[in-house]
Amino acid sequence: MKVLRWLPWVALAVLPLVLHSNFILTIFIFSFILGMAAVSFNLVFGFTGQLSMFHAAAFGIGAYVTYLAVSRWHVSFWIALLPTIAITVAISIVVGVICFKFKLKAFYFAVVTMAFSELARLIVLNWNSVTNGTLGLMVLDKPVVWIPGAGSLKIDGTTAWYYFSFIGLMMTVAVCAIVLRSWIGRCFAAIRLNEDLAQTLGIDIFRYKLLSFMIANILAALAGSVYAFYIGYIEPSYLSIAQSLDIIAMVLLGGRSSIIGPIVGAFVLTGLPHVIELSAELRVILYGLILILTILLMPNGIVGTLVSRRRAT
Amino acid sequence: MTRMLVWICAIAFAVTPSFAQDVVKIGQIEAQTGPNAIYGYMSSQGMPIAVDQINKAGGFKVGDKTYKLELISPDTRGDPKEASIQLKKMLETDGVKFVFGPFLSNVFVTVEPYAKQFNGKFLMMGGATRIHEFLDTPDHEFLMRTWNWDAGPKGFGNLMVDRLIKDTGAKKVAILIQNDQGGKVIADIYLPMFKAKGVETQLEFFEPGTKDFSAVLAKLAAGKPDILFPGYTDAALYDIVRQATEGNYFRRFFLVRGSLGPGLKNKDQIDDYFVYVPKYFEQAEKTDPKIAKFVADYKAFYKRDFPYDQAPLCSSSCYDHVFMLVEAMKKAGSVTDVTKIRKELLAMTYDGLWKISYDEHGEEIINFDVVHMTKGGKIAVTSIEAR
Amino acid sequence: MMQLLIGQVLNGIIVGTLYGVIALGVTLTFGITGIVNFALGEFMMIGAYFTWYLVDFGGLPFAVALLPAVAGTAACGFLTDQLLFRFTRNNLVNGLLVSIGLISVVEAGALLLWSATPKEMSYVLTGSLQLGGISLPRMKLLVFGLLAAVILCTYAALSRTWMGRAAYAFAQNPEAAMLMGVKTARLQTGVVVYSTALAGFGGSLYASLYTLEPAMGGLYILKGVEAAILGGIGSPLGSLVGGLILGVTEAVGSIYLPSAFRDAYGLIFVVAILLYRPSGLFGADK
Amino acid sequence: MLLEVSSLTRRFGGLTALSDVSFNIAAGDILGIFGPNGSGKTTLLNVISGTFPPTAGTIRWKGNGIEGHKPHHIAAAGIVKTFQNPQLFLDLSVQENVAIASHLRLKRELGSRRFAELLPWRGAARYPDISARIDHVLVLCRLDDVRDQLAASLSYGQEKMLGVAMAMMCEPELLLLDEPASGLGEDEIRNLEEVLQDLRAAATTLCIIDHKVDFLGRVADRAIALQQGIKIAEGTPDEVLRHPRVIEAYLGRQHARA
Repeated sequence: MKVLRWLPWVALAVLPLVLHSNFILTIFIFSFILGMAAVSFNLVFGFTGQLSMFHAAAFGIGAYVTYLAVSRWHVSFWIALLPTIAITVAISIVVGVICFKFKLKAFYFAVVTMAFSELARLIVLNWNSVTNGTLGLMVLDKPVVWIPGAGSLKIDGTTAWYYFSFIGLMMTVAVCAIVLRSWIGRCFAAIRLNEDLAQTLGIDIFRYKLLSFMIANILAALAGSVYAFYIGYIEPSYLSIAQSLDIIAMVLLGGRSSIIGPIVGAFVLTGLPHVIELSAELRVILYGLILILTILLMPNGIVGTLVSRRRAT
Repeated sequence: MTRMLVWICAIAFAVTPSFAQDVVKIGQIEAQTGPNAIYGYMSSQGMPIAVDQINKAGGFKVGDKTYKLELISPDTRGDPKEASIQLKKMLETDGVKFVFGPFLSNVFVTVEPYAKQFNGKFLMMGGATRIHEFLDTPDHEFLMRTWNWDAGPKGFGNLMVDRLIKDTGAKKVAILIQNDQGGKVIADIYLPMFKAKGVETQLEFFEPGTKDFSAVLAKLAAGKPDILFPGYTDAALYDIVRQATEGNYFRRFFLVRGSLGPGLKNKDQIDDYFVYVPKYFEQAEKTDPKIAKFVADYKAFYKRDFPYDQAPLCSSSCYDHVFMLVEAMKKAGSVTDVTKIRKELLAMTYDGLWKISYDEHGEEIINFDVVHMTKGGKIAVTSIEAR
Repeated sequence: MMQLLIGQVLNGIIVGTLYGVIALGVTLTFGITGIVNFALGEFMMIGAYFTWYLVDFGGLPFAVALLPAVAGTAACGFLTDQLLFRFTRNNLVNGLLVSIGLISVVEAGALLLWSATPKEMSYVLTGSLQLGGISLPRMKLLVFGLLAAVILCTYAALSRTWMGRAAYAFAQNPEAAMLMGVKTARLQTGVVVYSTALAGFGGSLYASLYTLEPAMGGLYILKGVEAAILGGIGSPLGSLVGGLILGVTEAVGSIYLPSAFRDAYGLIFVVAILLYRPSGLFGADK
Repeated sequence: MLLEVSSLTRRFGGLTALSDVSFNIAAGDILGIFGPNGSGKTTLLNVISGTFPPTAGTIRWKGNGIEGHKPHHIAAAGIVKTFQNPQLFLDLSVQENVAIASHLRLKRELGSRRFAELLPWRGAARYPDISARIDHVLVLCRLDDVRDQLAASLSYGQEKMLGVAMAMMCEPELLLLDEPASGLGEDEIRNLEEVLQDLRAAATTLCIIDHKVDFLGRVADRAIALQQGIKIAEGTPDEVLRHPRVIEAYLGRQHARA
């Protein structure tokens, strides 16, 4: 059983050694990075039960801040992640406190977070002196890692990025797993399942909602910075509502009840357009239908339907 | 590691031609759906017709071999991620050597660093405004821009602004333009241009997708400018022109993108309507048999009416360029030697629907029309020989 | 300057009704079926294209074309309700996601049918009224009148007729309403269809003002949702007022501030209101 | 005095759910609160447990005021309430329900040491004494044989007991029970009474509201009666039940119903 659980990871780890198609590996890379975003989003959505529409904003903010730090202060990618985290935390606290202090639930929470992410996008879009507005920013340098033996290596080229993003994904999953198996995870579950009861059991729902929102946004921001440095170009549409919706679609398709579910969703939705040879419009229609059918026919998503629905809390 | 990969690719490419028999693959990366699809959609209309015609005619002969064309045109939906995956597939899996598009600047800027690695191994012929700034820079010999440029002595924008000032004596121009890449770049080009010619300007941006412009139009009109310079997709232009005239904020317009359609629709409320048109099809169809044939072909091929107001967009990375490319291949005597083929493309002047040639930087120069519509829809077309 | 301001306030009000009618659809659907139908924008698009087609190709006069267009949209609404939304009752997230899936289906369908090139219907009513230097396009005034009338009638119907009260009762307390003999399923379907019809009607009138694109729905549903929340979910009058406020905020906002931020002004307003009154301006306090 | 409620008032818009209610609970007491439906019993519990703040009046817990505090603060302070119609984590098993309820105890016992759980190399945390406690509570509430069933699959009586069990996991000093006996069968009620006795044995103070007169009469040792938000009687259960206003306001209806 344990072996089976690790099998897919091992398979992914050795894939580039057997498969040399840049095209397919690229799909994997995007799936990994978007998977990071989706997994982190699922922390606040699937596990804490809060439908946040701020996720794309966190993703985009991460991308911008990291790049700006690198380009303006000439620090390394890794150092630049610190301001990224700091700023994401700050923003998450502002948005989160407003939403949760005023006890905005479900739909209202979704709309207000959407409003904030839209504001973030408009600011990024029009703050030309810093973000270069709609023209976006070209990210020309790549992160450098130090590998024992190989020395410092610039992450460039498909294989390098494959492993880089793969490790990033594993990190994200690990963080989520650790948080969820701890008492924090139990509090998240309590909030998701029954807020009133959670309160009477002495759980500070405000604090834990905020915590969940913050962790998710940080991870999303990191995913964003990886994405930016891979694709080499940042534009305001990173923060668009459409981006949030894509992430939500991934989570639902893959399954919101498990940590790895969203990854599966990310793979399907990223790979699908390139697997099926259809006219553009028909493909979009198919995409829509898949989304609809998943929700109607297997509300627990792919993974949720495969795995038995019980979850250890 | 990277270098190794590049080598692998290089070898792969060195190998492909030997067994790529009598088919030449050409690719096109355009947004065929999605909010920014208008340009991409139109330019993905002409290509299939051209390919179809060439193949129906039994292909084309280069050296002693006859080749047919195979068109690969995925839909980027304007999403850079999609586009970069699709381009990788084209260049590495399908071994495409001639890529038309993209038209969207954000897509181009995203794929540029990757495409650069294949410099000298393929040609990218796109209309994106931002391709301009990369032309003639190191490692960008693969780039050609299939749309003429506004600025510079030969730039159509320059010619048009001169014309505008000559005909109307405009002293102050209000610019109302879409807040996206194209819009930004246009603003960056024209603001200094007007300034240089001693014309005052007011500038306002609007979110793409805006439908009601009354507020911003009123705001601009309050500054008492002589003429409105709105941009740049017809989707917005129809609304802007209508609302500008109905609310009588503006009655004179100056367009360097977009079509005559909006003007004609409101012809009775308009005093002057200058528009840059790569070709004024309504008129050309009557005089030029080639155009008439194209319109007929289009209708036959798609079984739908010919989109006169959008048709000028077809000039970009489509119909003519396929024939032009084939010509260049014949001249070069090769379907794989992109450097040679590029040289031929730069050298030739192709006389199709448009009279197309490239300047030394690989940017297109086409003859174009300036249509000046006056009250009641009186139309004066001036064809401008770009060279 | 004063005149400019007044002109834009009026214009904002007119534009606002278009938000209002979508908001009304959102409010009703949410109140009765517990989901937010994000596809309402698409139904607006469908209505608009139907009207455009009937007028420009069917050769019908606009006034006549309205009816079949709205009916057609409502029919589509009924179809989607029976095929999809019936299964997502009272499940906010699923409903949301299904409607999002529906959006891409409908939008792509529209692209197949009508292509991405913008369509502009032949003008119904041109020219504009001049009052004190402020010129108001005739068509806009007409649209405003019609939409305001429809919204107010809906409000009246909801507060006067039995069906309306049943709907209200249901929105307040489903179980009780069911005990009172409200036919849940029928009521819910009815409301979903009616709200799509509203969207379709909005679309038809939209077609007489602006150009049509398959992607047009997205913008308006967002405004609609904002307006609905602003006015208070569940309140028909609120949705109208919310729409108006939104329209005016945007119009006036883009005079005095950069118009590139136009969409932000409404949003800020919404957030502010929500924090000040979580149930919206007209919403019932909980 | 453990809890001192003095002149507590709560209004909802127009209607006054509680007006000027005062009473005390001493440690170890079992206080019963009578009252017909809509007499403000549940409101009283909700105000004490912090679900919503009082309009006026004070609540002193061990001498310091807690009125208007957040529910989780009050729970942490040692006042826990159960719900009239049980609130559960429906799609978790009985055991998991109770496990979540161990939040407060965990916090109290480990404090900042909980953060050790976040160290990646630490395996999933185990707390023997807590799981022992869980077993104990499950046995106490007669739920040990259904511990692995989903909460959703329980009978109404079991749901109520699970509610109590979760409250007990918090180890409250004062446990507020909102109509624990309503909707229970005879043997279930007897079972409940035993549980309550065990609780008292564990020195837990109880405050029970119910309109099952006989039941309250058996378990409570002091009682107050509410009518339309006003305290109309206080004393031993018998005294209260014999109080003319109570009979008129309350028993009358009961007999009428029977």
